[in-house]
Order: sequence, then structure tokens, then C-alpha cells
Amino acid sequence: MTEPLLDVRNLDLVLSHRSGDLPILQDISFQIMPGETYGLVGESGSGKSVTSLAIMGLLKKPLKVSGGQVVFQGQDLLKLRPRRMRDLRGDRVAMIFQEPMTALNPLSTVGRQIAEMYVLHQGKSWREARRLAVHALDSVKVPNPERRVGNYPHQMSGGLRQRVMIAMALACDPDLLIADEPTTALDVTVQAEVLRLIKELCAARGTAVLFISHDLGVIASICQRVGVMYAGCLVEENDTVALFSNPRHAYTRGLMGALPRLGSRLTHGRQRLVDIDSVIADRSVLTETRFIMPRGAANGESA
Amino acid sequence: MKLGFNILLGGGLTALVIIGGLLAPWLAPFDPVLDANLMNSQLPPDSTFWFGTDSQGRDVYSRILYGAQISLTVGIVSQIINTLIGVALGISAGYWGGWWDDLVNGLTNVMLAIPSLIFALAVMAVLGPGLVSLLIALGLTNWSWTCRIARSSTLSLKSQGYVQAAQTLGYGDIRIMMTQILPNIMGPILVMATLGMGAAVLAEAALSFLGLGIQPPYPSWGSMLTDARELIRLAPWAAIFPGLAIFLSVLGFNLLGDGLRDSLDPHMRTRKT
Amino acid sequence: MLQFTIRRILQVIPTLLVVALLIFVIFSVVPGSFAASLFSDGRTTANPEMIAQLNRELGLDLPLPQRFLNYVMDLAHLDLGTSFRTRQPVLQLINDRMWASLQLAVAAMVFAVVIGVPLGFIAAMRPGSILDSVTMIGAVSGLSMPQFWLGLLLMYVFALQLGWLPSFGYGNGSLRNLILPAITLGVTPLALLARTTRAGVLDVMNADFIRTAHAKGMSESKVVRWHVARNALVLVVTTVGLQFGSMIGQAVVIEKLFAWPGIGSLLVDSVAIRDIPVVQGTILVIVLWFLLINTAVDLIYAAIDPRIKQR
Amino acid sequence: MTGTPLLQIDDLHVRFPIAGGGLLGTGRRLLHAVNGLSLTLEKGECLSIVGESGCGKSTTALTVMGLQEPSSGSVSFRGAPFSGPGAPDRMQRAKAAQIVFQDPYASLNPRQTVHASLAAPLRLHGIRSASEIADRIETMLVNVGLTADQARRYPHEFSGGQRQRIGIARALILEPEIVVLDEPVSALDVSIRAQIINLLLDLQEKYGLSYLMISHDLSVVEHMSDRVAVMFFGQIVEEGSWQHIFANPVHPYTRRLIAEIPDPDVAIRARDPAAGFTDVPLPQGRSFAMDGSNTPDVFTAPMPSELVEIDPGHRVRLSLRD
Amino acid sequence: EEPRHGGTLNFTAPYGSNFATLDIHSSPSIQEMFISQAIHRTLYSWDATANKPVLELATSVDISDDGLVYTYHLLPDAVFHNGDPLTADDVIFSYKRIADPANAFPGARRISTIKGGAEFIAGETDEIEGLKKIDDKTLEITFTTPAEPGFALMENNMAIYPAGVDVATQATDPVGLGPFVFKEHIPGSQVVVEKFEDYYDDDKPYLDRVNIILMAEGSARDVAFRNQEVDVSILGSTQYQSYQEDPALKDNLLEVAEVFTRNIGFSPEYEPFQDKRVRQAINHAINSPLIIERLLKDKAYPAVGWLPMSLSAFDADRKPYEYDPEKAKALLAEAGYEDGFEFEVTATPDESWGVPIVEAILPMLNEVGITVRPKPIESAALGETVSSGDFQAFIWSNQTGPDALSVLRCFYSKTAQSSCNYTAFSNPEFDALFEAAEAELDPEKQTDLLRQANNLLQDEAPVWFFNYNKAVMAYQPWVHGLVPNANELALQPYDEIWIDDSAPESRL
Ligand SMILES: Nc1ncnc2c1ncn2[C@@H]1O[C@H](COP(=O)(O)OP(=O)(O)OP(=O)(O)O)[C@@H](O)[C@H]1O
Ligand SMILES: Nc1ncnc2c1ncn2[C@@H]1O[C@H](COP(=O)(O)OP(=O)(O)OP(=O)(O)O)[C@@H](O)[C@H]1O
Ligand SMILES: [Mg+2]
Ligand SMILES: [Mg+2]
Repeated sequence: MTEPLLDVRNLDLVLSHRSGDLPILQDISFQIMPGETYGLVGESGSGKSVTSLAIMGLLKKPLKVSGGQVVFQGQDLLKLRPRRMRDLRGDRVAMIFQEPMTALNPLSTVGRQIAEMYVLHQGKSWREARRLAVHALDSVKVPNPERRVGNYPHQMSGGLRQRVMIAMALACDPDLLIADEPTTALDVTVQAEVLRLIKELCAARGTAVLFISHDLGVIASICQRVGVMYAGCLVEENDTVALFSNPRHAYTRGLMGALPRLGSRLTHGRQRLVDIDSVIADRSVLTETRFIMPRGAANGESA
Repeated sequence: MKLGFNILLGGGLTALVIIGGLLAPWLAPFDPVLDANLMNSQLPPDSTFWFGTDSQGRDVYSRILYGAQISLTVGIVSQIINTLIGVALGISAGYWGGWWDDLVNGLTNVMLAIPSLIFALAVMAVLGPGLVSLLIALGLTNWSWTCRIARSSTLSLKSQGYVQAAQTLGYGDIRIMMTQILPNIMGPILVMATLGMGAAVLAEAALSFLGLGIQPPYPSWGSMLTDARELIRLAPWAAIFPGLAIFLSVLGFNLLGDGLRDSLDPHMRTRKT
Repeated sequence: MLQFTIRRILQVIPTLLVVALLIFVIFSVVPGSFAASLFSDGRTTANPEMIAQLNRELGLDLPLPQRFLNYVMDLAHLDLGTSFRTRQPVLQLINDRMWASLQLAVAAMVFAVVIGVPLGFIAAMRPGSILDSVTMIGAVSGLSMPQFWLGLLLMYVFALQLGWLPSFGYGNGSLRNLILPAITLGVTPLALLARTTRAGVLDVMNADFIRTAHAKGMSESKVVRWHVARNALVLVVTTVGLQFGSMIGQAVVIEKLFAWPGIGSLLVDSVAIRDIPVVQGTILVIVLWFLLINTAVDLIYAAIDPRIKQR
Repeated sequence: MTGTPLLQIDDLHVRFPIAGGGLLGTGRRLLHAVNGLSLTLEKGECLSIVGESGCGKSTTALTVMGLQEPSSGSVSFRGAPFSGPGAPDRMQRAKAAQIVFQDPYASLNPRQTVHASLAAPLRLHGIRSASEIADRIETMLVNVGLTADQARRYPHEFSGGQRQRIGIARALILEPEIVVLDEPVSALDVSIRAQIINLLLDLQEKYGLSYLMISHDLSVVEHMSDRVAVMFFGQIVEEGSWQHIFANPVHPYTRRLIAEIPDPDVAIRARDPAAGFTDVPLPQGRSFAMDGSNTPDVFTAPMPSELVEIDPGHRVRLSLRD
Repeated sequence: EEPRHGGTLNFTAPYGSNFATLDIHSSPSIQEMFISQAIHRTLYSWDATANKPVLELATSVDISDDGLVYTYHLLPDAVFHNGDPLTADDVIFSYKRIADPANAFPGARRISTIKGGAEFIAGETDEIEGLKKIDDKTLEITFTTPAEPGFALMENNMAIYPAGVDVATQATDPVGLGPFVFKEHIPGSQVVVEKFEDYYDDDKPYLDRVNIILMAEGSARDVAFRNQEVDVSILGSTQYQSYQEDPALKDNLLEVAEVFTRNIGFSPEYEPFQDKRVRQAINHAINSPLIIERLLKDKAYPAVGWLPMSLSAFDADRKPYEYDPEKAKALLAEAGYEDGFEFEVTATPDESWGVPIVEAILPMLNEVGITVRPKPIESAALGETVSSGDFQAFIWSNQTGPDALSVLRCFYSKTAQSSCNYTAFSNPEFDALFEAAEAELDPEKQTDLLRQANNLLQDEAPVWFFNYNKAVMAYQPWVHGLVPNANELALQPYDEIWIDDSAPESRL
């Protein structure tokens, strides 16, 4: 079996405070294979974003990693020197964020912001970098890339901005792309286009993706493997098809039953939605039981 | 709410001014006006006259205590006037919009364009020197910022669910402004008013210097300082203590205002979760 | 951009007109007249005929609406009237003083910007550090000081005790004369600039796009140079503009204290002797200055921030 | 249809003046947010308006609530004008229609206790007795799944879901006939969403409420609605019963909207979503005015077109014949 | 010591922060006189040592027996800065300009002492009847009264301009007869004048250059003086005290009793003041010497009556009102005010005759049961308020010299309150004395009558007699030739001033 590209091992993360540390993530472990698209779902505050930030080494002050390893291509990112980590960031591991309006500098043209990647990581001149930025825009199917490089973010629609973010993230052909709810702020039709784009580009380049979303539908349509997070823990992990056809954890089941499914009223009539709170009355039990399925073992069981 | 350093220090200084002013009749060993014995003029600080005496032979310490009353009055009353004008205009302009908004906006721009000291100077020239004139002058001078803040806050609140809900529930406009909008913009307004109090005390000093401040026998710090500026060599205490009083009280108001702003800000951010 | 510029400049006119009306009204009800102020020094004895004659001469016997009409007509011809006192065109008097005012304002602003902005920047880079606290407490203190008190203090220390600088006056416009008044005047904007710079930089540092920049693998210094500086500049420019615009008005006290021959002292003196045309003229010029600076700031703003032009 | 509908929107236009332009900045451009929208809402039904961001859904809702003046067109309630001249005043209007907003955090006054938020409208509408007010508040809170003692608390002491419940309680406290729901669940977490949807359905049944719901989440719309109107750039492009829309969408935009919803079932079955739709022949010589693949200019009025009934109660927007 | 030629004098103009105009005819204020003092000359000038006006631009004058017609023989070698010689035409031209009703110049009313002047000012005639050119260097002036004309014609704003120069330029580029030529004016900052080589007084001026520097703010002047940036400085009372205490400075102070009387005028309309005993009581109740000593740091002389000490009509034997609260109380009781009363004093912020003084008398009057409140007012509004009678009392400083006759005219009952009879004083006895003095041709007898009138005034106490100003000027040790000008100490004869070589480099 090939080495995993990213191996998160027993990651613990706390909110450090004068009066003691507050656990935010507990014992998170998962692996992403090269070229694989791995999804993290969970409701708001379950710890999806901090997991991604921990991998990127971008955690800010009160948050800090208190244990575990993040092994990327054989090296533990948590032990890497800041300089090395910086070189890795953007080059080998890239990231796109939820809100493309605020994630782009409003006072800088998108072309320049893409070009920065080439200057930073490939030592290109600004001229050359700008030329490459046009290509990058073209590759994410932005119409009229020569004209668009000179645009400022506010001159673009949400979908276009997210494409710019993708172009920027993929500029240096990273091995891993972390996408933190990249489509949540977008309309359905735009979301579909952006998802298609991520899928196509990453498949073509063999880029692995850590895809974070709270939308089961999105996760199902893009990921090969899914981890479900709840209250800072990874409660269930399985291949996508297996997870959706046979959710094992009470929380996962609740999550799926809580959503109206398109077409289900036509076939089954209106059914009352599941109230997760009543499904998982005892939360402590919930975090202690986990269902982590090894790869390929679609219906096997493990603790 | 965590009390920051700013609030503690600012609040402490402000409290000192308030206590000094309120308790002046009991704390002050002398009458600030009548206990003037020219034989005692320009005495250095000693056990009788803690801060020395001025050229009229009056106790500087007592005058500073009574001066706190004046400064507080100037600060508070002028800011009440400012805030009332600014808030009334700002909220109504933001809420109603239309020609009224244009009018208020225009007026605000005009007021902003005239430097406040110069406007106060003009008003003082019309009303003549004195406490009441000063209160009016400063009260009419600085409402434009308050108005702007009230207006922009109102604009953003106007589209908030609870304001719109109040409309659909049948609340009248005035009622909405009073119960839904006003309480929710009080934070920044209060900050403005606190900072404005400091500005008013400084403005009083500046106008005194230009000969248009509060006039004796009120022992205002500004006029004490102005009167004593010539004495800096002979009786430095007569100038240093009022100067210090102004500095510390304004510092208090400013720190308090900053502190309030700092502690209000994250409070508002919690809405975003 | 050109249209934007023209539009912003034209918007100044109505404000200016309202200001003119406001000042006119205020100073038509002001107690004391120029003629009467002439004998207030107790030197000359009052002479009713002379006063009446003078008022007639100055057109003060006309009804108020008539006077306002004349005033506006003159304004339309860019004529600010004639000084009661000097019998020279007000424009000329202002022109004589404008340069000194500008010198003072520019020097004070340069002082404030050169010290305030870097200070605020450094403080923001290390929030919570000793340097940050000291800078910010210093800034609040700077804002809490009565201006003329500070001026007096500087005067005594640098001019008298140390004898390094002249204490007062314009000299012949020499730099040495400029230093003390400029510093005194510059303290407030300096403090404000340090604060807004700090707040602006902190704000930008917390923006999402800075996280993006870090995620790109940028070093701290590049993040600051490429993304923080320019964005924080927007806030700084606004503060600089506002301060610069109101500086001539704020300089009144300092001009009096340091005997600096600027517009501010011209104004105060003219108020004192009720030389109304000069008062109106100087205030108008001060307001015009404010409005123009603000227009300029808006234009700079539009040049820095591409989002503005859209509106 | 029988008699006058509860609510009727007729040829509604809403245009926003956009400042700027011209030498003095006084030149105004008009943003066409709603362009000739007509709808009816029957007693006891849930009518949903779906469409993408910025298509004018909220504007329509605000206009119904009287929070936005229509540029032209009318809204009538039980046949009587509800907007424009002859419209009832706020007090009367309040008893006819209420609204629940999307953002539970912005929809409650942070400075008022829940009790104050709920008591004020009652008092305003003439209920003086404190005990009656308390009774009604308690009943209402229980109805929306809260407890009476929570009334003393301030909004920040509640979770998002609880706040939304309070928002619903406030909308219902005056016992209106129509409740406008502007994206009632889209700001809520998945787990809470279900609770609120259930609650809304329960309340509708209990009080015989009529819902005008606005949403861009088609699965929620399918779950809750009786009828659905699909909106695209200020116009209804397709309208019909929920079965019409979801089983047999006709307009290309509706189809696209449905096809592009990421749905776990669809994704897992790897089914080509568009394949499921069967084409319906359009009336002779008519074609779709727009198909949703291009974005019209919001500053110019759209091409003339009309809604054509292709099935009883199922209407689709087609370009005008000629 | 022999005067040294050359050098620069940094002179300070202490009364405002600008020079309004260089056209001295149009200036009503003392401020511009600092410049005209250097640039211009008037027919008469003030002899500060002899304390009287003397001829300046004429070698001699013939006076007719009725004392009305004066024939002046103008200086033969006086030339203007532009080279034009002084002629009778220049004088006539200047006086007509000053009196021209279209100009409304402040000096106009001085011309009204010339026959036909009043008619000219009223616009009734085109010529002033009393001004007659005999020949280029001879001028005949006919006056309306036999009073000394020098007092009126020595004022700086009665300067003689050259007739042949466009007067409009006088406002920016003045041309005169004075010892110094106008060089430059930096508005708001200073005026620079340089030695006029053809000045009629051959040996003078000594200085090459005078910088007349604007400095209104006392503390700034103080610093500048101590820094040796300026050569002279007019002192305020606190500075006076600290200069006296400073061994380095105390020897270079020039003091003079200026012809200004500080007083609180009582309104005749305010009931308590209608009783002479009340007015006297107030004079007794206030310890003026103490205020002068403590508050004014001795920078004043206690006032005896209205006329100041330097005038010959001043009665050296009279004593000032004694500080005697008991007597004050008794007087008040007599007048029916044993329980006291209240009054307001309209006062400007001035430190030596404004609100601070009212503050100082406040506890003293409180002592005898009178409550006094300062009513602050801006300087600009004081004159108007007082002359319109809108006050209970006012505190002011009035010029009371050098001409006793015109000073005392202000208490003549026919002088309107709006002119200068501010307390609307009306006393038949005083009127009789004044009228007699006015008609008296013999100076001795006239002085005697005026002295009696002044003493009567002291008795009647229409005002509280506070003090006569002591003007003090500090000068650097290298400055010589300053004179104690009782009219205005800051007005110095620049042509007589010289500096010795101990002056700093920049001044030499
Ligand atoms: N800077 C921070 N300071 C304090 N707590 C934080 C910070 N960032 C995150 N947290 C806490 O960490 C937990 C996990 O947050 P995280 O942002 O990872 O959630 P998430 O799953 O990404 O949620 P969402 O779907 O809302 O983005 C939350 O309880 C949050 O309150
Ligand atoms: N007050 C307003 N002034 C100017 N334009 C407005 C205003 N309100 C809405 N608009 C514009 O009208 C159009 C329709 O807005 P509306 O809020 O109705 O859309 P929506 O369908 O509710 O979108 P969303 O799903 O994003 O809430 C948008 O282009 C919007 O920018
Ligand atoms: Mg997140
Ligand atoms: Mg909406």
C-alpha cells in the first residue's frame, strides 16, 4: 500500500487560557492518500476549520496544538522550522477559504495576488509571474483572462472570485489542497460549477484534497472518503458510499435524517425530520464511541 | 466584561474629578471666591495652602476642587446637548432617509467643515463670555460626529430583523427609534460623549486662553491656567496644578472612552459567534 | 476619475454657501460693532457722530437682507470684501497670512506623520508589548494636554532654559522659528495618527486576506509590505486629511501664543475688533481649505482603493 | 380557484435608485429588483418562492410586509388593498401578516428580554392586563418549544435555534393569518434546521397559517411547500404545485436549479440528474424568454414575456408571441 | 557718553498681533503708531521730558492776540523719503485727507478744532477755511478756541504725507518725513525700517535699522526678552515683579506714570449709586493700595482723583480716599444701605483693569455688606455697552491726559453719555468751573480752575478711583536714549535711541 500523503495522528488541540486549557480537538487521526479527496463534515463549531489550520500551521494565539503529529510526505509539520513550513505552504499544501470576498485583498488586483505565488515559490519575475497568472486564470475557466487579471476582487462575482482563489491555490501544483467550505457562500448553480472545477483540476493534477463542508450533499458529490466530526472528535470515518448507505454512528444517522432529501416526498410522502438532539441524548457516550472504517472495508467494523 | 486597564485608570481619574467636584464644599478648606486675602497672594504650597495660593491670595487647592464642578458641568452639559442634537438628528435622518436625511447630512457636513474651536469662538462672541454661553457654544459645536455615528448605526440597524419586525408589529416610527434603535446605538454614542467631555474641557481651556472662556468668579481650570500663565516663574504652582487637573481629567475621560470602546467592541462581535 | 474629481469639487460649493450664510447670520447678531470697538481701549473717547459716520461708510447702516445680498454678490465675484480696519481687500490680507499658515500646517503634519505613523505601525506589530502600551498611553496623553500649556512648556524649556530655538514669531520664515509651534500643533495629530495607524494595522492584520497571504507561504515582512501597508494606508490617509484640513482652524491658539502670523491669529484679532468682513473671509477660507483637503483625500482614497470609484 | 385569495400580488415592480453617475453624482440609475411579479396565496397553504441570490425574493417579502414601497403594482389582502393608497395602517396590517427573518442573531433586539419583545406588541394592540399578557406569552413560548421562565432572559442567552423559535413566537403572538418566512432555516445548523422545519409545519397545522416562504434550499422547499414559484431576476419563471415543480419541471432554469443541488442520494447513485426530466411540448410558436444560463442586466427592464398555463395551476414564463 | 551710530534695534509692538495698515491716517489704534513713529512726522510732537507738546515741523510759530491764529514757519530742510521737500501744501493736503468725510478717519475730529473743520467734516464745504498757505514754507491755521493746538496736532495719526504721492500707496509703501524709511512688512510678523539719510535732524538717527516686531502675548515677550531676542519689552505686572527680583534685569527698567486712570464707573440710573455717600463708601471700602501692591505688583500708582499726577492740574496736596471699612459702613448706613446691596460690574478680561480686579474687590466689598458680581464682556463690546448706558457699573482704564481740559470735558454735563461722560455726570458746580477754565486764556489760571474741578470730582466720586497706570519697559543694557513717555511708554523716539557695542553680534 502506498504511503499516505498526509497522516494526522492523534491530534489534540486546546484553547489555552489563564485558567487552564480548554480542549478543542481530541485525538483526531485520519489519512489522505495522494490524489484522494477526503471530506470532513460536521456541524458548526465541531472543529473542522481548526483542524485545517493546524495542518497549515496557521493557528493563532489562544489556540495551540497540545499533542499528536501531522505527517506530510514523511515529515512532521508540527516540528518543522517556521521557515521550512513557510516554503511548504502554498507550494506543497495550498488552501482556499470560505468567503472569497474577504479572503482576497480588496486593494490588489487578482492578477497580482496570483502572481505572488510564482514570485514567492518559483522565484519568477513579476512580469513573468503576471503572464503565468493569466494562464492560471485561464485554467480555472475564467473568461477573458487577459482582461480579468487587472480586475480587483470587487469587480468579480462570488463564483469568479472563488475561481481566482482556486487558481491561486493551484498555481504551484501543490500535492494537497485544503478547501474549507469553498462553496458555502455560493449559489447552487455556481456551487455546482466550482465543485466540478475542483474535481476536474485536482484529478488532472493528481492533487489530493481535504474538503471541509457541513453540507452532506456537497461532500457526497466530491469526496471518496469522509470523516464526520462532532464536538472536536472524529466520530465516524468511511468510504463515501458506505457512509451514506450505512451510517453507523448515532450522530451520523441523525445528521442524515435531519435533512429533507430531494425527491423523498415524491416517493415516500412527507416524513417528519429527525431531531438530532433526541437521537443523541447522551453526548458523552457519543464522543466515546467511534466508527472508523479502514479503507476498502466498506462494511467491516472496528472500534 | 473584563475591566481593562484603560477603564480602571480612566474611571479612577474620572471618579476623582466627580468626587472632588461633588464634595468640594466639604473637602475644600477655603471658599474659592470669597476667601481671598491679598496678603496671602502667591504663597507656595504649605500645610495651610496645599497647592499654594494664586495672585489673588486664594487657595489653589480649593479652587481646583470647585473647578472640578465647573469642568464636570462643562463636560456633561455640553455633551448632553451634543448628544441630544446628534442622536435626534442622526437617528431620524438614518431612519427616515429622503430629503430629511439629505438636509441633516448637509448640515453635518457644514458643521464638520467649520473647525469646532472657530465655531465655538463665533458662538461665544455672539453670546458673550460666561458659563452658560460656553455650555451652549460647546453644546452646539460637536454634535456632528455623534450625528454621523448615530446615523450610520441607525442605517445598519434599520435593516436588522428586530427593527423591521417592530415595524410589522405595528410600532410607530418614534417608538421604534426610541425602543429599538436608541438603546442599541448607545454604546458608541456613550463613547463619543465620554471622549467629547474631555474635548469640552480642553476647549474651555483654549477659549479661556483666547479670552472667551468662563469668567471669574467661577474657578474654571481653564481660566485659572490662563490667569496663571504669566506667573509660571513667580508662582508656578498656580499654573501647574490647574494644568495638571485639566490634563488628568481629560486623560481620565479619554481613557474611559477608549476603554468603553474596547469593551463594547468585542461585545458587539459576539453576534457573529 | 476626471468626472469623479469634478463632481467632488463641485460638491464643495453648496456647503461653502451654507457656511457663508451661517457665518453671516452669526456675525450680524454679534454684540459690539467695529466702530464702537475703536474706543474700547479707553484711549479714544467715544464720539457718536464719528461712529455713525463710520457705520455709514462701512455700509453697516443698510438693512440686513440688503447686506447679505451685497455680500453674496461680491462672493460670486470672488470678492471677500474690504476690511473695516485696514481698508484693504480681505483677500489680500488672507493672502498675506496664508503662506505662514500653510508652512505651520505642513510642518506640523510632517512632524506628526513622520513620527506618528511609524510609531503606530511598530505598536501594532507587537500588540500588548511594553512599547505598544507606552506608545498608546503617550498618545492619549498627547490628546489630553491643553495645547497652549504644552506650547508654554516647550517655549520655556527649549527657548529659555536651553536656548536652542527662538521662542516666538515668524522670523523671516526661518525653519528655526517654525519648530516649536509646529511641534505644539503637531502633537494632537501625531497622537491621533499613532492611534489610527495602530488600529488600522491591527484591523488589517486580522483580516481574512492576511490569513490567505500566510497560507500562500509569505514571510511576515512580505505580508506587511505587500498587503498590510497599503491597506492600513487608507485609514491613515483619512486621518491625515481630516487633521490637515482642520489644522488651520486648530492653530488659532498656537498662532496667538507663538505670535505666528497665520490666518488663525488674523481671525481672532478680527473677531476681537469686529472686523466682520475679515472674520467672514477667514472662516470661509479655513472652511474652503478643509473642504478641498477632504476632496483631495477622497481622490487619493479613490486612487488607493479601487472600490470607491464605483460609487 | 375559489373566491378571492387571501393574499394577491399583482404585477409588482420594485426598483431601487442607485446613487452615483452624472457630473454631480445626482444622476440615478434604477436597479430592477422585482419586475411584474404576480402571485396569490390561499388560506392555509405554504407557497414558496425559490431562486438564486439577488433575484428579488427578499424584496418581494418586504413589499408584502409593507417594509418596502412598491414602484408599481399592488398587493391586496382579502381583496382589499394592502399597499399603496387605501392600505391599512401598521396596526391593522400587523394582525394580517408577520414575518420571520433569516438571521436569528439580528432579528431580536439585544437590549430587550424575550418577555419585553413579546409583551410590547400585545400592549400596543390593546391588551392591558399584565396577567393576560403573561398568559399569552407563556402559551406562545410553550408552543414554539421554549419554557415560560425563559421569558426573562436576553437574546444573547439563547442559541441560534432558540432565537429562531423566539422570532417565530413573536411573529405569531398577534395571531396573524399570513406568516412570511424569509429563509427561516438557512442560517441554522443542520441539526437545528430539522427542529425548526418540524416546528413550522406543526404550527401551520395547529393555527391554520398561510406561509409565504422564501428559500434557495430546494430540498427544504420540496419538504414544506404546497405550491412553488421559481424566481429569476425579478420575475416568476415557473409556478405550480410542488409536484409540478419537482416531478416535472419545465423551465430550463428550474431544471438547472434542481439538477445542481448536491444531494447525497443522487451523488451516490451516480445518476445523471438531468436525465430524469421529460420534455414537455411548449405551446405553438412560444419559447422560453430566458433560460438562466445568462445573467440579464439588472438596470434595464427585461424583455416582455408572459406566464402561460401549461397544466392546471402550472405556469411557465414564455416570450410574447410575435 | 557719546551716542554710537549704527546697529539694529529689535523693538516690540505689544498691543496686537498684526499691523492693520501702514496708512496711519486711517488707523485708530496705538499699534500702528509704532511704525508711524519711525516713518512719519507731525506738526507738533510730544516732549516726554517737558511733558508738553512742542513744535516739530516748524522752526517757529506766531500766535495772534486772541490766541486763534497760528502762523507756522515750516522746517526749511525737511524732505520726504521720496525727495520732495516739505511745503505748506503737504500739511493742507494731509489735514484735508484726514478730515475728508468720505474717509471717516479717526483723526477727523481733531481737525474740527480748526476753523471750518467741522463744516468740512460734515461735507458742507470743499475747503477748510482755517487752513491757509502763505507761501511754500509758511502756513496759517485759524483755530476755533484758544486752547493749545499741539495736543491735537501731535497725534501720530495726524502725520504729514507728501501731497505729490498717490495716497493709495501709503497703506503698503508709506512715504513720510520721519528718520526711517519703510523697508518691508511681513504681515503678522514685523515691519522693518532703515535709516533715512536725508532726515532733517542732521545727526540722527543713530540706528541703521529698526525691526518693529509684533508680540502681543506677554509671556512670549518675556521669553524673547530674556533670550535677548528683542531689545525692549513692555512688562505686565507679574513680569514687573519677577524682573525686579532678578538682579540681571532690575536695573534696566524704565517706569513712568502713564496718563491713564483705572476706575469703576457707577451708573447714575442704578439707585444706590445715586447717593454720593454710597459712592464714597465704596471708595473707602476698597483697599486700593493693597490691590496695587499685591495684585498689580506695584505696577500702578494709587489714584487720588481723576487726573493723573503728571498733569499740572493735579493737586499734589490731595490725599486719596482712605481705606476705612468702618467709615464705609457708616456712610452706607447713613445712606440707608446698612444691609448692603448688590451690583454688577461689566468687565473685560484685562488683568489690570478687568475681571481680576473685580475679583479682588469682591471680598472687600463683601466685608461692608455689598455683593459684587463681575459681568464678563469682550473688549470689543465694552465701549458700546458703556456708552449706551447699559450697565450698573463698569471697570475701565481711560486716558486722562495729556490735555486736562479735554479730559475734564468728559464730566461736563453737556457732554453726552455716548460721547465720554460715561457716568452721565451732571453737577452745576463742576460745570461752572469747567466753563470758566475753557474760556480762560491764561494758562496758570486755567490750570487752577481745572485743579478745582478735579478736586470736586474726587469728592463727588462718580467712580471708584483705582489707580494710575505705571508703565514699565524693560530694555537691554546696551540700549540708550529711551524716554519716559507718559502718554504711552511704548512710543519711543527711535531717532534718539542708540545701542552701544555690548550688544549681541546680530544687533551691531
Ligand atoms: N480563535 C479562536 N479562539 C477561540 N476559540 C476558537 C477560535 N477558533 C475556533 N475556536 C473554537 O474552536 C472550535 C472549533 O471551531 P472551528 O472554527 O474549527 O469550527 P468549524 O467546524 O470550522 O465550524 P464552522 O462550520 O462554523 O466553520 C469552536 O468551538 C470555536 O469556538
Ligand atoms: N434597499 C436596497 N437598495 C438598493 N438595492 C437593493 C436594496 N434591497 C435590495 N436591493 C437589490 O435588489 C436585488 C434583489 O434583492 P433581494 O434582497 O430581494 O434578493 P434575494 O433574492 O432576497 O437575495 P438573497 O438570496 O441573497 O437574500 C439585489 O440585486 C439587491 O442588491
Ligand atoms: Mg469553519
Ligand atoms: Mg434575501
